[in-house]
Amino acid sequence: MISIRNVSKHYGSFQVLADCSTEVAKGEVIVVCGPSGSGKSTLIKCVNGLEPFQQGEIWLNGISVGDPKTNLPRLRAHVGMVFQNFELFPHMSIIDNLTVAQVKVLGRNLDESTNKSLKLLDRVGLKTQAGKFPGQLSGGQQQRVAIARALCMDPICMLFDEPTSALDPEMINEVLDVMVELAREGMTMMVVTHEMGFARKVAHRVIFMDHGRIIEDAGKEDFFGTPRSERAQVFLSKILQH
Amino acid sequence: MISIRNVSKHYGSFQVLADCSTEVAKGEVIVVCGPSGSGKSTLIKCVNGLEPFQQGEIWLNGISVGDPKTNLPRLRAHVGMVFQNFELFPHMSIIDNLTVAQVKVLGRNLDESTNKSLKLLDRVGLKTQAGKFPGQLSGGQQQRVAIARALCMDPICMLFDEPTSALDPEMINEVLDVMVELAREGMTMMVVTHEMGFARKVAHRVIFMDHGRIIEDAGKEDFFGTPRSERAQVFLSKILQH
Amino acid sequence: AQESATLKKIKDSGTISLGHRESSIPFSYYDDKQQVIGYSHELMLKVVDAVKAELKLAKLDTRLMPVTSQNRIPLVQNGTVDIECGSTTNNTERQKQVAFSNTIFIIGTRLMTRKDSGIKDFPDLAGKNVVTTAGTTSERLLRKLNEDKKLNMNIISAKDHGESFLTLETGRAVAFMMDDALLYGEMAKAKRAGDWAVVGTPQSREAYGCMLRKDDPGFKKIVDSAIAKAMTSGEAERVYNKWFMNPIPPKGLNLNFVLSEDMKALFKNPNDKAFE
Amino acid sequence: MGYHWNWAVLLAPTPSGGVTYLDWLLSGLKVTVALSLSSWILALVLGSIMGVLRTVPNRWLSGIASAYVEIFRNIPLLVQLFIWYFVLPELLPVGIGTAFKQLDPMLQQFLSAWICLGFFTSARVCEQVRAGIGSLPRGQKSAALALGFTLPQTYRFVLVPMAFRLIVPPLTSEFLNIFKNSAVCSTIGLLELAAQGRQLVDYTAQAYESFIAVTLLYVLINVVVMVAMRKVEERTRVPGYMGGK
Amino acid sequence: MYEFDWSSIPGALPFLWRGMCISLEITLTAIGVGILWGTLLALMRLSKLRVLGWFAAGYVNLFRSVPLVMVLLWFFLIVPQLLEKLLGLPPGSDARLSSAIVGFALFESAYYSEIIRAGIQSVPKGQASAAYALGMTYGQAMQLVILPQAFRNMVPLLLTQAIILFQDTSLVYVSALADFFGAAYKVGDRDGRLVELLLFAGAVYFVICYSASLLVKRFQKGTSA
Ligand SMILES: Nc1ncnc2c1ncn2[C@@H]1O[C@H](COP(=O)(O)OP(=O)(O)OP(=O)(O)O)[C@@H](O)[C@H]1O
Ligand SMILES: Nc1ncnc2c1ncn2[C@@H]1O[C@H](COP(=O)(O)OP(=O)(O)OP(=O)(O)O)[C@@H](O)[C@H]1O
Ligand SMILES: [Mg+2]
Ligand SMILES: [Mg+2]
Repeated sequence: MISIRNVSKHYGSFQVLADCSTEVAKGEVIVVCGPSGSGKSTLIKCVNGLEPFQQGEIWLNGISVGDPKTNLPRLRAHVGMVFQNFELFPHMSIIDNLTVAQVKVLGRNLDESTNKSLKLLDRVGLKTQAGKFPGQLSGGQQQRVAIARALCMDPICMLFDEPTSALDPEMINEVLDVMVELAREGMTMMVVTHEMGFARKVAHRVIFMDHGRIIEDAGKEDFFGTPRSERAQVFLSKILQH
Repeated sequence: MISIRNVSKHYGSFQVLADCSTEVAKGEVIVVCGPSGSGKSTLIKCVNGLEPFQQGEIWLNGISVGDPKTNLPRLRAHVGMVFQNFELFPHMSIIDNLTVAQVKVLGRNLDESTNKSLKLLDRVGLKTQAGKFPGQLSGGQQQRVAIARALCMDPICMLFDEPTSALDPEMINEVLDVMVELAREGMTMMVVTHEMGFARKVAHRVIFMDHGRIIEDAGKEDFFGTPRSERAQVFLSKILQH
Repeated sequence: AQESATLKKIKDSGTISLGHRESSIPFSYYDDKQQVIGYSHELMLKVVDAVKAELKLAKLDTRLMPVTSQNRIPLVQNGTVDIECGSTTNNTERQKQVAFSNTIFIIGTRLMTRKDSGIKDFPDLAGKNVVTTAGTTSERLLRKLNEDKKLNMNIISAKDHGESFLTLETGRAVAFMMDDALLYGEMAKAKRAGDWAVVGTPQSREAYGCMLRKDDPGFKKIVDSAIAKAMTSGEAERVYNKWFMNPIPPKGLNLNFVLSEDMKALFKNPNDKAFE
Repeated sequence: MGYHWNWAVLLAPTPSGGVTYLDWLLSGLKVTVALSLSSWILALVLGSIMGVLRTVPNRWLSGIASAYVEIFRNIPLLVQLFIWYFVLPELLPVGIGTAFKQLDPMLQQFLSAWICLGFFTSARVCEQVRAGIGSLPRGQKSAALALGFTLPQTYRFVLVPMAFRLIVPPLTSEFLNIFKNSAVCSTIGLLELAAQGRQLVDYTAQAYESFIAVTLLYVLINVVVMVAMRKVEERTRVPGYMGGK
Repeated sequence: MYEFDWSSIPGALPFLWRGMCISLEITLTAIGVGILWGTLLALMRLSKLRVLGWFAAGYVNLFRSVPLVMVLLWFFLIVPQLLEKLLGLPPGSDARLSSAIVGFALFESAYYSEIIRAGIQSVPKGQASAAYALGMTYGQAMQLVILPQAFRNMVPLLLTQAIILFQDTSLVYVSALADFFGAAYKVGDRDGRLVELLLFAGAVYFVICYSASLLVKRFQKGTSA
């Protein structure tokens, strides 16, 4: 489904990604972790072409992302993406946040879109909030709306960039629960997160990055059992200790 | 040392603190926890008069904080406070951050202040960073500087407001380590935090707040053993689960 | 002399403030060294001499203050300038605010146009764009003429004479109506003075005077007598010839503006009558 | 001070007959309002386009937009006005220049003032729009693109609407400025409020009455605009966002 | 097509230069006074004392609702006598310059105070808390912590306003003061070369203001790094 082949990227002389390669099969859930600034967000943004990269190739469902001829908007319409800071559109109500792209991008009619939106809002437990504005919801609720918004587009896979790191500890679980359910239903997912509980529960593989490189790319059991690199070990011990 | 008696506070008609009472003895370490918006920050800011309160009394080392005749600046000079977002002064170098209040508030001379500052920077492991600016340090380093800055004033007690919640997971421990050490040396501390590992390790008592009320105020063993209120149980289960 | 507030002020401070214009050629304007010169200005200096003599001062400082058509009256009233001699028409409305000295010049309002424009007199202006300077008597006359004779002109009111002339020069208007002496003055600074002509029968006569503060007859008397003396003694005519019959700065052009009958009569019999 | 107050002058008939001096001031007020409103529309349209262009990831477009801003921002309004009115018609091809100069003079002045104020203000609006777009979290653009919006759609549906809501307060002060700046247009002979005030002084020599009346009328405009813009602000306020509470 | 004739510019340069000096003098004084008085106004506006807040708000709103041209006219007609009476200035002093300077300074203070107020409010509230928590008084917290950061944040805006102010000095034409624009206009008017002189003035203003705004940009980069 997603195939990342020898991707490198730099800002000026600063190397953000160095020769990264990995594959995500259909229905697979991949967790990406690593210290701050290691390039996790950049990698995941490269997958749907939000960040350009200079070398290598990324294939998504048989389409090359880096190819200048690719219609990126159409491609992105079918890749769901959830951001650390939710990035709901603050000037639109919740329901408008969910319908606007369906109408303007997919060309669905308004009724159909509204129905779909309400169904997905219901699924994340927020049907009653449809008329409110993002600023009136808690962080956890906003992030669930963001997931619903992505799901409205019937994505073939979902990308998550630290979806819980801006949340109050109490709200983390309501978001993780939605994600766990999604994973169990067989959605293909790439998730940047430090929630190792989530990784243990549903990830198939864990990727560990440092300084723009993929240092570990292992099955969940291998990773938590005996991570091979010292850097990953240190990192894990730090975030699991407290 | 700190005595909070029936304190209430409201913004307009909104009640932020409702009839809160507790005592902190010399050398005691108290952890305050509770859901977002429950009034934890407000309570701790009331202790050194950063927030005014309408009813009740707070006594700090025999001085009434709410009394209009109290010289608040002098009182605050001897209470260390550490904030969620560090609040170092970004336009001053690290060493200036540490010395400015010693010189301008305590009236120490510059040499003496600088010596003291360097000693405390050394203690938090950052002596080499003295000449840098806050923006050039990582979050964990900044928070350790903030602790050192508070310690420079020879505080009789320390207040912490979620000192680790703005940090990357990797950096939390370097800050907690400093705090654990401080607690073990017998500093009187009031700490708002969700780090239950820290609470288990050094707290003498844990206070649980919700909707501006102190719902639990129990010894550490009691609190983690069998918290009496349902709300606290739910909260604990949520933040400990993942 | 009578008790005069202005004279007292001048005596106490040892200074007299003179209001002048910046580009009323040839009455009061700057030469290329930014010195104030002109016909009205010279007469004003004669007044200063008379004041100095009257007060028996060994030394009298002068302070020069440029004024605009908009602020000249307030500046006289509030004491910033003691006397203003430029190209200010003496009329009854203004007399309510300030006093006027003996008349220093009499003009007629006429037209300036391009020599080859075919415009000979006011009736030729029908249906054309005509420019005049805002706030002048010419503007009023022109509007009245337009209504009375149904000439259907488009009247442009420019901010000052320089802008009026620019409007004429760039072809926005076919003619520029203004006090004849000032029209000659504008011609004196044109790129090609020879292209322009002053035509038409004068539409009105107007008297220029120096402005003084009201209700100070003591001061007015000195000013009036100084002006009268210059006129009856032939001194004023000499000044006239210097500015109107000889080459003048900035371009060394000779206005060749012959002394009119009105002016001759004035020089014989100085007075402070307005023409309205 | 030897000043002769006479407020009745406002109601006295003017020499051209039929109307009072107050009518002059009111007709000046009308010109000021018409000029300011029409210039404001021009400024908003041009400013929004340029503001968006300044933020697009294309060197050429953003370069053009920034040159535009620099030119119109760095020359005093007064000078720009003279250039539009006196200089530009001379630089145009003779036919067009002459045609322009044969228009009704009032129209010429109004057009020049309109274009001048519109362009001058648009440079300022442009900077506000750019700042508004720039102050949105970077993630907003990413989020819109990630949903499959094209870049123009992203601007149209997400960035510009939100940016405008954020910049209502600074736009309000630009809007107020345009009324005040229009006073400068009297220098090319346009009979707007300040010019009518000056004309009143020329004709009646009652300077203080005129200045006071004109100043009060400007304050009045200001109050009306502020009240109106507060309404706009309330209307566009985003719940749960920036002071929306 | 118009025939250009630039010949009157070289001879007029000394006069134009004097005009430029007047423009700069007005600008610099108004900036200095504007920042000081503007800071005071901003502090009043933010103070808990209602009366001070009202005074500052009234002052700012009044000045911001009247066109600068009108303000200058007022100050030209009223301030000279006031100054001469109150300060006992010698009558020989040039009232045009002093009144223009006072008018600009008071007018710009209103604008500067709004910028500085925004600057103070842009400093995170936690910074004030942190300063108080270290035992600083209001004055110390303002002087050592809040104002330095506020000014740092506001430098670009303050400079931009200074550029606007410099351009606005052209409006002193109402008092016939020969600032740079006035000088150029007068020379152009006298020599019948208005178009050339205006274009020249425009070019000079552009060069100066554009250079200044480049400076602002460099400054912005410097501080944000
Ligand atoms: N536009 C940019 N220009 C220059 N450097 C950039 C830019 N965006 C990101 N970087 C740098 O690229 C590196 C990787 O950034 P990235 O956001 O991918 O890290 P990350 O692993 O997601 O970190 P975090 O856990 O903090 O989100 C960082 O060092 C960052 O400073
Ligand atoms: N200046 C203010 N005006 C009105 N309400 C306020 C103000 N400051 C705080 N509050 C409200 O007071 C309540 C308590 O705030 P406080 O910051 O003490 O909560 P907290 O327990 O520290 O939460 P968190 O975990 O999010 O920091 C919140 O509901 C907050 O919205
Ligand atoms: Mg990231
Ligand atoms: Mg808090």
